Amino acid sequence: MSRIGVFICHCGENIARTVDCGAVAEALREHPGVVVAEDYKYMCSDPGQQLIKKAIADNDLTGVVVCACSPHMHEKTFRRAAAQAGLNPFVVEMANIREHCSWIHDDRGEATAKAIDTARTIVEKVKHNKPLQTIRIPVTKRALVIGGGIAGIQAALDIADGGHEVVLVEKEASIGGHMSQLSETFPTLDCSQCILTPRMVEAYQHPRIKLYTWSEVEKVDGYIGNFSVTIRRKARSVDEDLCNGCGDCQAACPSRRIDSEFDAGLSRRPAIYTPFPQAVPNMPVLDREHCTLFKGRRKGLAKDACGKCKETCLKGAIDYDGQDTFVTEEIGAIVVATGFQLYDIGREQPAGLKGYGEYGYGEVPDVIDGLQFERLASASGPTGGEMLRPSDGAEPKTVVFVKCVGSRDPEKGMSYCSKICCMYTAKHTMLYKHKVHDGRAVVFYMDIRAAGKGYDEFSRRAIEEDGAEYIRGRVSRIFRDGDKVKVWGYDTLSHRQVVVDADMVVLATAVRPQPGIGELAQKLSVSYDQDGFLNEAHPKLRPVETNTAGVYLAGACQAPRDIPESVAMAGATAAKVLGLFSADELERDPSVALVDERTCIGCFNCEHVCPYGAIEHRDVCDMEGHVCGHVAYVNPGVCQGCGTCVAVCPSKSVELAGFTDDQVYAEINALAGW
Amino acid sequence: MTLAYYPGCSMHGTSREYEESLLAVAAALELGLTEIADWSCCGASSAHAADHLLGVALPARNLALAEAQGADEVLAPCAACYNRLSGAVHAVAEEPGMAAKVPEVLGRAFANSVRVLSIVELLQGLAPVIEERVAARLEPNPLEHLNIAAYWGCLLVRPAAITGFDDAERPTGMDDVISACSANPVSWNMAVECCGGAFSVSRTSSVLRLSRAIIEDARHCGADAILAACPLCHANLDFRQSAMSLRGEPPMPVLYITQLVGLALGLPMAALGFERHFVDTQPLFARLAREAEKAAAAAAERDAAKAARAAAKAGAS
Amino acid sequence: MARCYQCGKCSAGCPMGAEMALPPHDIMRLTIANDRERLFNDDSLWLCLTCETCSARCPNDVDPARVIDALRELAAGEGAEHAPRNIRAFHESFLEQIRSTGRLSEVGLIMQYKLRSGALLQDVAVAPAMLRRGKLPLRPQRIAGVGEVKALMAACERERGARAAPAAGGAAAPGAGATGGHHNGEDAR
Amino acid sequence: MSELQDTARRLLDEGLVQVVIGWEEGPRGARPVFVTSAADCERLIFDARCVHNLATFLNPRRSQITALGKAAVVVKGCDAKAVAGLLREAQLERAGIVLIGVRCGGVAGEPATLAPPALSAETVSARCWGCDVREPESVDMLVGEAQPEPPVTADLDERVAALDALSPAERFAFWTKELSRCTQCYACRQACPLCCCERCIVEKTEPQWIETSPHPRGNFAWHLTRAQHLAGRCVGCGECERACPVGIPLGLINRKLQQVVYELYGYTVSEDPAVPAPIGAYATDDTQDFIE
Amino acid sequence: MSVVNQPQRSGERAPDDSGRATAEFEPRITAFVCNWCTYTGADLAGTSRLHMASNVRIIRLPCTGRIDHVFIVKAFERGADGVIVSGCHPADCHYTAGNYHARRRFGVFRELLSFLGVDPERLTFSWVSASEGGKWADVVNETIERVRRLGPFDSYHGLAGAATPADDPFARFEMPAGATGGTAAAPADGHDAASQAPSGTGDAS
Repeated sequence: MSRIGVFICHCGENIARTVDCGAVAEALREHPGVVVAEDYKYMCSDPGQQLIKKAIADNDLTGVVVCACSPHMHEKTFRRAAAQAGLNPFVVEMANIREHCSWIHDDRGEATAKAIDTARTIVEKVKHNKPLQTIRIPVTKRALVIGGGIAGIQAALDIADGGHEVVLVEKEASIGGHMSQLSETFPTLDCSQCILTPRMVEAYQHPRIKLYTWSEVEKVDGYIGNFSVTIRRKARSVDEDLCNGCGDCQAACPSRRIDSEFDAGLSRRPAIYTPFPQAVPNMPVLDREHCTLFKGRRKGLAKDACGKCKETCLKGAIDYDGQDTFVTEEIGAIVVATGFQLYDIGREQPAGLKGYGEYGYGEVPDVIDGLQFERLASASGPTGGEMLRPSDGAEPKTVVFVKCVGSRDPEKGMSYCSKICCMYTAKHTMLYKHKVHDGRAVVFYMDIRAAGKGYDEFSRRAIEEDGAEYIRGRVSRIFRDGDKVKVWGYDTLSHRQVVVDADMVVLATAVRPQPGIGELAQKLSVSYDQDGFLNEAHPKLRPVETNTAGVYLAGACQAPRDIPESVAMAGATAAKVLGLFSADELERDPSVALVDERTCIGCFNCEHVCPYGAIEHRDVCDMEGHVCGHVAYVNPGVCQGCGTCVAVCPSKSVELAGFTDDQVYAEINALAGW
Repeated sequence: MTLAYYPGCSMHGTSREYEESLLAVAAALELGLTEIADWSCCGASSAHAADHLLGVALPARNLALAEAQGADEVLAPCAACYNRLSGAVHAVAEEPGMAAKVPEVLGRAFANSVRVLSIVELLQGLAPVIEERVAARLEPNPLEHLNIAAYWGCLLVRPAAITGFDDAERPTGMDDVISACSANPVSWNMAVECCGGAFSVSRTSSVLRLSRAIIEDARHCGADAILAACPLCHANLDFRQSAMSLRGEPPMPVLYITQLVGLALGLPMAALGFERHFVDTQPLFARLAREAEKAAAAAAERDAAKAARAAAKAGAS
Repeated sequence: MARCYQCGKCSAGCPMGAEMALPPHDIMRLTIANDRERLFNDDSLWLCLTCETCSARCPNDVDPARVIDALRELAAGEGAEHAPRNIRAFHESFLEQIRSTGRLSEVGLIMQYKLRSGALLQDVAVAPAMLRRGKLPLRPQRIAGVGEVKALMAACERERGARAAPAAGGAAAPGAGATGGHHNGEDAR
Repeated sequence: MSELQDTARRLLDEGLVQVVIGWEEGPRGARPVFVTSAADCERLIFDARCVHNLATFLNPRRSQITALGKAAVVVKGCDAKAVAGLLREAQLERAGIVLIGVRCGGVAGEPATLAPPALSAETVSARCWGCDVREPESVDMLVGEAQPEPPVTADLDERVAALDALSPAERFAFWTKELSRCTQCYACRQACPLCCCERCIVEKTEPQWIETSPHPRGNFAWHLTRAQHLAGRCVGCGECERACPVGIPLGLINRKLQQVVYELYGYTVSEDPAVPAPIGAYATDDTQDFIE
Repeated sequence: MSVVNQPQRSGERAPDDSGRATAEFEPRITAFVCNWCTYTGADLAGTSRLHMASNVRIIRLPCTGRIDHVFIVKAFERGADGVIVSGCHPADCHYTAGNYHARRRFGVFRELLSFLGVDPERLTFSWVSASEGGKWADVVNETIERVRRLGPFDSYHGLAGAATPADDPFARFEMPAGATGGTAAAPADGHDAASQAPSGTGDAS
């Protein structure tokens, strides 16, 4: 016979204001199976929890129902309290009489009656709750970091320094990400390469970091602590062990008219290339799409059209026949650090976005974006750091910087602020003025958002010391006029139209997530918002976790982030991962399915619907040991407790612990007395 | 497909050459335009400046007439009329209560079933036919040497919700028609900037300022002429051009899109109303004709030389 | 209208922006602040060419063109006509032409415009050139449905009258919106 | 049907199967027979009275039949679809069964006659209307001459449409009256080849989702669940209705579900076991007009 | 051991009490919701203090995939006048595919119920995400109003009352002309399928 304790919380007056807690306690006292029913001002407080513990001890309770807030709030609290009093935590349930009752009704009578019914329903359910033990699953103490930008590198280093192996997967030929393309970084103007390259080398040489560049995540199976990740190692055409990075092949390569991704299209690179001098690993990769030899093969030419790089390579490291290979790694936790890309104002746009026709759709040569300007300013850039414009290489005497291109523009499909443009545009004006002292830097802005440490002083310095002309107003049209670029703006502070004949225009375009983030999110079953940024579990309290246990977010894959934030998030994910790896086993919610093998006819409808592949076939043998049938078996480690199998089983041979048919039937039944 | 024709008030007045060339082209391409009987003024900018409902009802009356006369499409060559008519279609379809209010105010049935067509959509659709006709012409085509800047103005492309048949910032429809006529479209910057529109009479100074900027940019980008598809724009660019101080630059002829197509189809000059222009177009045509002969002569020489070489080779072997 | 964050892009692209004391983004600001007095006592509203550049390029999906249309209607409704004389003359002559013949005859328009605007010498020099080019048909074309057009315009007039009535009441109290000194935005409707 | 008998005899002689399940002449029309010796093969017949769905006897829970050893079964088109249903839910191994298909020209609505009746619009069974498997393909061998199209009869679709035309209250009254006659004897379950659960949900008492007392409320719960479990699986062989002692028009419900599954997901019950049943599979762009 | 199939309580409403006039009729709605999206959405409606009528009783389940059609049948049997089934939007499901299976299952079951005479208006299926507190309030209020217009579902609740077929309980039901007798249920050709006992569709042996 059930001995259930019911505890009604006033929640200060959140509940008591519209629900007569005393009446609820009184009504529940007479409910069959209830041995104690009390109401108290703050059940979740320490005295409240003591009340429960005492009741469990005094009345030898077999179940507890706390009528208070939503289980999402304090289910864990009350289950922990019951456990401390020796009662199995899984016979404790909550009746939601606050969010679903007192807060949404005004009539005291109605609310009290509803509270009583809700309490009764949960009491009937708890009569069927069975004590459950948490499932303990092994944890593979190896982490996977996707993306080798500053966030990925930092996360990998922190986890590896924490004593655990890390697999770092980078899509490009070298790690470093967008930070490697920058010249200097705000707010300290220290050289980006100088602070980044040591970290890259440290990651490359770290004994516990296994680095896969020119590779992508192909498939992710399993769940927290037990991921099995298949990584596609794209064919590099260069043998990693033989190559010593001498660079002869790059010099010999005849096709040199390929746009360099690293220089954001401002310079050309050969078909076999290392992205930039400090690349880690310092090993070239053969771009098979643009290489004449592979183009010939694709056209079916009998004889190879080229082979220069192979001929010149003294180490014989070039191999044209290698194909993509796949590697599977056992992983316990995953950190996503895929970073960002800049919005392109061109005509072709992904669904939901529009290009900037009024700025010429990016077809005006001297209208460039932020990263291109960084390359112009960078010593390792196409112009060796000299400020020369892309069209004719002349030194631009007037440069216009346009902020909020794409960002804060719902009409073009991006309503958010990209956060970093105000700071890097101020930096750009400084870089420009330091190189072209008599030059004129004009910035069209709406607001200056410089909220970090030393950020505002930095942007004031650009205006006060370096003489950047800040004009408050958005630009209506940009078009080419002879060798000048005409910019139609407006100064809302002096109430006059402003037309600037610029030599070069730099657009501070919006920060977008990396292309392909959608497919990666689906592989990790992580959700993303309408702009494509990955969703964190809770914006304030769990900013680096996701709703999928074991997957963490660092850097600009979650939202526009600058370098300090990306590094801080990377450290946070490392802390989460190291916390997960601190125990050998992981405790997991025991709400899993269980098959009654006596009535299962082996139709395996359950197996077809299980999204996690948690259902296996198990042989049934007769007396002589011959296999005479198969039944379904649920692997408790893999099952996540969704219950779809329970609903599709015609003979009701599967039960989901915590939400068994008995419990649901009891809840429905309790409503009959409504 | 019955195509009704809504001329608009200026077609019989300041832009008669637009109608003449349109009708000539329509005849040449057997378009079968039938003018809407008893059409009335669409109210242009004055009506909707005074009252939104009036700005919708006036054009709606013509749509209702077209419906009654069994048309399912209406050609409105004048950009202002096109904007007002399609604006009415949009308003009656989208704005709550308008669908009931308009017929009540008109005093006649109106089902809003007619589609409004602009001159550019029509000619762009006929581009292949034009191209065939141009190719079929034997004598050298002077238009091949004509660099012309396609001027859209504002009412043909904005607001996008109503016009929407081409990109509002970088439209290409007129360029297609120009290429079909074997002329060379010029890439320039003022294609969609406003010419001053209705202020032609009431605030001419603004019109001169805006139109001069358009003409200068066209010349700056190497255009011999400007192609217009709206009587208001044509008036401001052509009729007002004499009042602009073009700082010594030669005058810039302004052609109607239908006139260009007429030339391409080889229709006689007289039928296209060139004599009604304020900026004389004859010097331009004369120059083009000379260049065409020169090019033809050069081509003939080249053919002769090639034939001679071929003959010499044949003779030698 | 609350979506307007005063970025100035509409005023930047407005062809008449240079000649307007209150370019589109100022008009939006004053409309939000309900400063009728400054809005209606300025001819900027009437300098708008309705070329829709502002609405096409607004980043935050605001429609300044419609706002300006509505303000013009309100201004006309409240009798606080501040249109520059010749622009008002042009519009009134235009509508008068339609009311009388159903269509617009440019000759009639010029005549009536000159009477109303007093710009008697406007384009006189060019009239003969127009005639020579057959661009000035002297006889205005009357359409059969003139009565219908008249009725239609009258009906619209009545509709506007009915709609303007309550607003008129509001405006009856002199300068209801403009009581405070220069910062009168706070007592918005 | 000598071709059928020869095939059976050959299978038994060569020891390919130990029993041939077919029909024989019975005192009140054709009845199922289990032939285990070559000599008895001449008892096998096939004509318009062979209405039973012999796939019912392949249910692995029928131990007395499985004890006879490997079986060959004579199947009409609808029976072959039922076999595919069993294969789809791993109740049978395809290699463990031999299917002798027969060309079928439709079966009789009133099969209990000594001589096979001539099929006409009045005598043919409603289930044969619009049959698309008169010559089953998924069988090992096909016997019998080509049969003509079954005559067009008062088809089920029209009667379903007639019910659809009624208001929900009228339909409710109609089914309440029909289902009030149900005594929950579960003959429909026993006759159905696809109802092969070890312990049916209706026999589960802890908790008892379906009240087994034969009042209409319990009957509604039973027939709703039986129909939902057969949605997208029922081959429309009509045996449940034929077996119902109180004549409840279950065929209407089954037919309605076949229509619903076709309208919503374009699915028709197929002879090919590889084609998955609709319930238990999904498409990301399934219709959801009924969802707010 | 469940106490009893149906808890005995004095205040229990006799199932076939159809005395409640629709004006002050307060429908009883049972809602089966998924824990991750709709339940959290309902929490959000609470924290936002959105007002709702108190006719709905919520039963929490891990996923709409877990919601079985027998739950709906049992809810109606136990006195519900309307049922809401709500969960995560497609592609949002915490378990990736639970809502897709539910969508197919209830797509068919809704038609089956309607065919057997249960008015689909009594059933509300909806997607409510964790951030759509407002939408949950609308779904609840709209369903209550809709079911209030339909009145109490006594025809279903009263089914058990008609246990013995002998006293024809449906005498008081004026059988709609076409439903059982006559030819309405059968097509024009007079083939009287429905009411002809015992032949059903005419081929019973």
